[in-house]
Amino acid sequence: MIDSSAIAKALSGIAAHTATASEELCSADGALGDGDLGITVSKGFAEAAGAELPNDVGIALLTVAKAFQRVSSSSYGTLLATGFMAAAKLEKGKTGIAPEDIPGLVAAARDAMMARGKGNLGDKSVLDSLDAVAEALRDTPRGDMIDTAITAAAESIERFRDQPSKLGRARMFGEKSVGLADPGQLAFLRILEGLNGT
Amino acid sequence: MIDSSAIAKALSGIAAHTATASEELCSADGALGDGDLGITVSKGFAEAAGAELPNDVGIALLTVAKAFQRVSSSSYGTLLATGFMAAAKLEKGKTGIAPEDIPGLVAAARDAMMARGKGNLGDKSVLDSLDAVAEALRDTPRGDMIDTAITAAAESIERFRDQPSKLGRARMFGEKSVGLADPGQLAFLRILEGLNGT
Amino acid sequence: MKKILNDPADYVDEMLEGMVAAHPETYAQPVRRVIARAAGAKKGKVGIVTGGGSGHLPIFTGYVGTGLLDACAIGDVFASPSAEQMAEAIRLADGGAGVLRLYGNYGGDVMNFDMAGEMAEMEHDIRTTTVLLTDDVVSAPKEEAEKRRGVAGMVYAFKIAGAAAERGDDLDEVTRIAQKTADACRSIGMALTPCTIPQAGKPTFEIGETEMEMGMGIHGEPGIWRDAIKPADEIAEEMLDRLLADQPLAKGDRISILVNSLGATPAEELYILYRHARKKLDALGVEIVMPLVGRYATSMEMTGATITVIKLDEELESLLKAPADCAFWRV
Amino acid sequence: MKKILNDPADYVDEMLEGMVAAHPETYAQPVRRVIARAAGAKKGKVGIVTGGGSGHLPIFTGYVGTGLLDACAIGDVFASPSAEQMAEAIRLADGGAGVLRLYGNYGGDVMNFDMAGEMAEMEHDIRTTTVLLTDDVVSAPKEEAEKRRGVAGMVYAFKIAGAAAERGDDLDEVTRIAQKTADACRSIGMALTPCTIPQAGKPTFEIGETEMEMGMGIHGEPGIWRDAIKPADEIAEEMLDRLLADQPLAKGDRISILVNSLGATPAEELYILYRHARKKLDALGVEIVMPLVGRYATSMEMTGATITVIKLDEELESLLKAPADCAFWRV
Ligand SMILES: Nc1ncnc2c1ncn2[C@@H]1O[C@H](COP(=O)(O)OP(=O)(O)O)[C@@H](O)[C@H]1O
Ligand SMILES: Nc1ncnc2c1ncn2[C@@H]1O[C@H](COP(=O)(O)OP(=O)(O)O)[C@@H](O)[C@H]1O
Ligand SMILES: [Mg+2]
Ligand SMILES: [Mg+2]
Ligand SMILES: [Mg+2]
Ligand SMILES: [Mg+2]
Repeated sequence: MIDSSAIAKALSGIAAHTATASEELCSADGALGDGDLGITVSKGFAEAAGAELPNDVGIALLTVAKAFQRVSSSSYGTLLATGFMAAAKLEKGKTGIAPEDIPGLVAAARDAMMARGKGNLGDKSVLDSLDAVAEALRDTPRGDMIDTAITAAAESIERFRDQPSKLGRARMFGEKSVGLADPGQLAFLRILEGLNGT
Repeated sequence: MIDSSAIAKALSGIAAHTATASEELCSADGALGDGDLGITVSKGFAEAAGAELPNDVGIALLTVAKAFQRVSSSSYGTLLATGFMAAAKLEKGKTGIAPEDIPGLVAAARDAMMARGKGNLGDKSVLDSLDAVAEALRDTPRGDMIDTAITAAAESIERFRDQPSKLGRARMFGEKSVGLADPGQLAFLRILEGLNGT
Repeated sequence: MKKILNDPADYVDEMLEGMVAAHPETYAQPVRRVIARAAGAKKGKVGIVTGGGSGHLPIFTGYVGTGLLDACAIGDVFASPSAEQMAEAIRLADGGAGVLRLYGNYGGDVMNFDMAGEMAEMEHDIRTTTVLLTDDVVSAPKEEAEKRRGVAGMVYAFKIAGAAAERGDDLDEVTRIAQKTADACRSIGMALTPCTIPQAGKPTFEIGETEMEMGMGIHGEPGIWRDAIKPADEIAEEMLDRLLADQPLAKGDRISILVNSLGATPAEELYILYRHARKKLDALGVEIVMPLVGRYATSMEMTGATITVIKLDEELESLLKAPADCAFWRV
Repeated sequence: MKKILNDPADYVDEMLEGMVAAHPETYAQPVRRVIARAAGAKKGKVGIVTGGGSGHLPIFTGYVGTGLLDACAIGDVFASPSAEQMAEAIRLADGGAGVLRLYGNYGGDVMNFDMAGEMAEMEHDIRTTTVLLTDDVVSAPKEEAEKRRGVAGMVYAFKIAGAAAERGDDLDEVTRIAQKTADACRSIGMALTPCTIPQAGKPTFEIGETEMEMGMGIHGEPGIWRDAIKPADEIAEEMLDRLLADQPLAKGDRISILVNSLGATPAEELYILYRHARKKLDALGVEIVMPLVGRYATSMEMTGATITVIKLDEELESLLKAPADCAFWRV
């Protein structure tokens, strides 16, 4: 069971790793958008890592969502907050997240984020990474989960690299986006790596 | 006697010579002001040279003043127009300018320009050149007049070169103007050279 | 970075503080980065809120005022405000008759405003509606017009919807009129130089010394072509052609036109553009009503201009001409 | 040259044509490069004329309007109009009650306006008076204050003298009030980048990427120091210190203040400057009346700002607040 203190530890790890990756993510976003993604992600996790988390893991996830909301309101921040909020609703009232719940939580986040951002799978966005991870995690044994997730996220980047972006600011770049990794997918990979380090 | 057609010829000569000197005068003015002096002078004389002059040399000079006024309203243009107007008043009703009147006409122009521009002799401006020329021409025989005037104008530039400007835009440059020729004095020398060529 | 500022992190907050201090009869900041009318919400009047990134004055906050907006949530330079701030703006704008969310179609803003609407309905039981500005014809083809981003057309939407709310129309009616205004607006931009986001410290894009970009967005979003700077008349001609291709105009049509500076381009040059636009529209037999020429929607010190054309009917025209008053515009 | 124009030689004429076409209810151009009120001179009212180089909109022509100026002669960019044009402006402004020439102290303008005054009196028997703005404290020491050049203080002079003329004061009274206004104004500027005169095609001066110049004039006239760009608060502090050194203010004094962009500097940054100025004046116990923050006197696309302080008494304050209306400013 993943309790609130494990969540807090995970957030610290992600905050540290995304801070290191901040420049990389900003420049990836700079090539296809406004160049703020590294800041959005690192600021968001720093704020979340600094928040006091209650024992109820649902409320803890809600706290994470709100922290994100507060400091970073670029698309990615709002989408992640939406994802955390969706997971929070499912876990409310529990004191720990069961590992077998995880694929479902990722899928719920994916669906909520699709509804919020009006994006589709295949548009080349973080949604595709979430979908790949949710699928890969089904039937994955507990101990292998994070490795499986990282592999799935990394593969998803490559699968979409040579397609044009159809969502967010990157959409405006059309064919110019072919050959470039979607910044949001890249950020998601770095988030999972940060989680792994903990 | 200098009649209207001689004036017209003189204006053409000056227009041609100041057009050649335009760039030099602009850059001299650029160092101490707004860099438009070459344009002011060449445009003014081109317009004057193109005007139809009546036989009355007073009215002819007035026509010159008005032509100047029309196209160039930077300080130097207005001052020259003022000078021509002062000479026009003295020559009105005549069909030719007597050479012996010339020193007085230059002095009258100088005085009118001092009144118009509220400048003083010694301020390092075209006024000092006019003054030097008016003084030098007194008692100069008719045939030597233009050479004497050119010499006086050239000397006047050097006499003031190492003083700070006290008039017009150049005044703002204070000590930085030391060592530089006053653009208006330089322009006056080029005007006289143009007159000589005719 | 040729900007006048203190710590770049304080750019937005100090700017808002100065703005409210300069015009206390118009603006108040009851919550950090939420600007509301100094007089507060008007009871029984439909509220209109907007929001978006900083750096576009008078857009967005500047248009809070009588006959215009009621409140505005404002983010960092070129960044969306948070849903929380937007929900505050909605709450502050509410006079009991519901609130219209009226803003430009940018992904981040839309997601946050959707969230904010949910929050306001849940927490304060405020009914809200949404109208999105999608006036930039370059940002998506006509078939996907709903994906276009919103630019200077906002000015007309704020003015016209604001007048409808001020005269007492109900929420559905204000929403209908705002949507009708949004549907009647077409805009296009062109840029000559970028601006610098204070916290980034470097220009938003690079462009050659003698180049312009046609169709560029107000945050430096890529346009249609980049080439040597064209004469003003050709620029105006192409911009209008593109607007008219999207929304044809015929003899007798009545429009208003906004020739807007992105910041550095001076009024002198806007009038040079207007001169040609006017000639072209005159030749078409189109009647211009209340033309606007000036800085109505900027990107700080960007050099460039946008042109917006709104096709009017009697309803829109009379609301456009109704009195309005903020620190940047008085009708 | 990042400018929107056609032939540089047509810059001024096309700009004026566009301006009059955009605001025909306010401006007319009865004579080339002379802008007058669309409604013509008001019989029995004292006329107020100004004039100067183009490139400073809304200065000079923009301020023709009710409660402001009656006519304006305008030259090439940064160049004086001719005496002939000025004489035309005087004639157009004349309603039979005489005309005040109210303009900035620049050598060329003064000589031409003096000539124009002589011409108008000789040819049309119009009585004229002159008041020169000399508000730029940096341009000459206090002992030679009459040699100072006029900058944004003009805005206050147009407004206040315009209100006096509009209410029916006679020429001597309007002249007295204009002179009192001029005497009460102090201004100072700072610049970060130059602008480009269309016909010259190159910038008016050069300045390093990280440099600013304190005290620079609106045509690039040299200032007091050039150094690394300072924080906004320090800039505002020094500018105000220099203004207050020239015209001390005490607790209870009432002033208005104009924080003005030279063109490219955005409203955001003007408010950052205003914020500090306001704090400093608050601390002194000085009361600010009707602060103006915006683009009131520009140099096309120059980056930089000017600050003007005018010390008010009851007479000046009530005239400042009187209604006025032109395309750039409505009170
Ligand atoms: N509507 C959307 N739905 C899902 N993902 C999106 C959407 N818009 C953007 N993204 C993702 O977010 C990333 C960009 O995030 P961010 O830099 O915060 O956007 P912006 O700065 O444009 O608001 C994209 O690479 C993409 O993966
Ligand atoms: N008030 C004045 N009285 C006499 N001469 C003047 C005056 N002002 C300027 N000048 C002369 O005119 C020259 C500059 O002319 P010009 O470039 O036309 O001035 P600006 O462009 O500053 O109006 C100076 O070098 C000086 O000789
Ligand atoms: Mg981004
Ligand atoms: Mg962003
Ligand atoms: Mg000059
Ligand atoms: Mg000049």
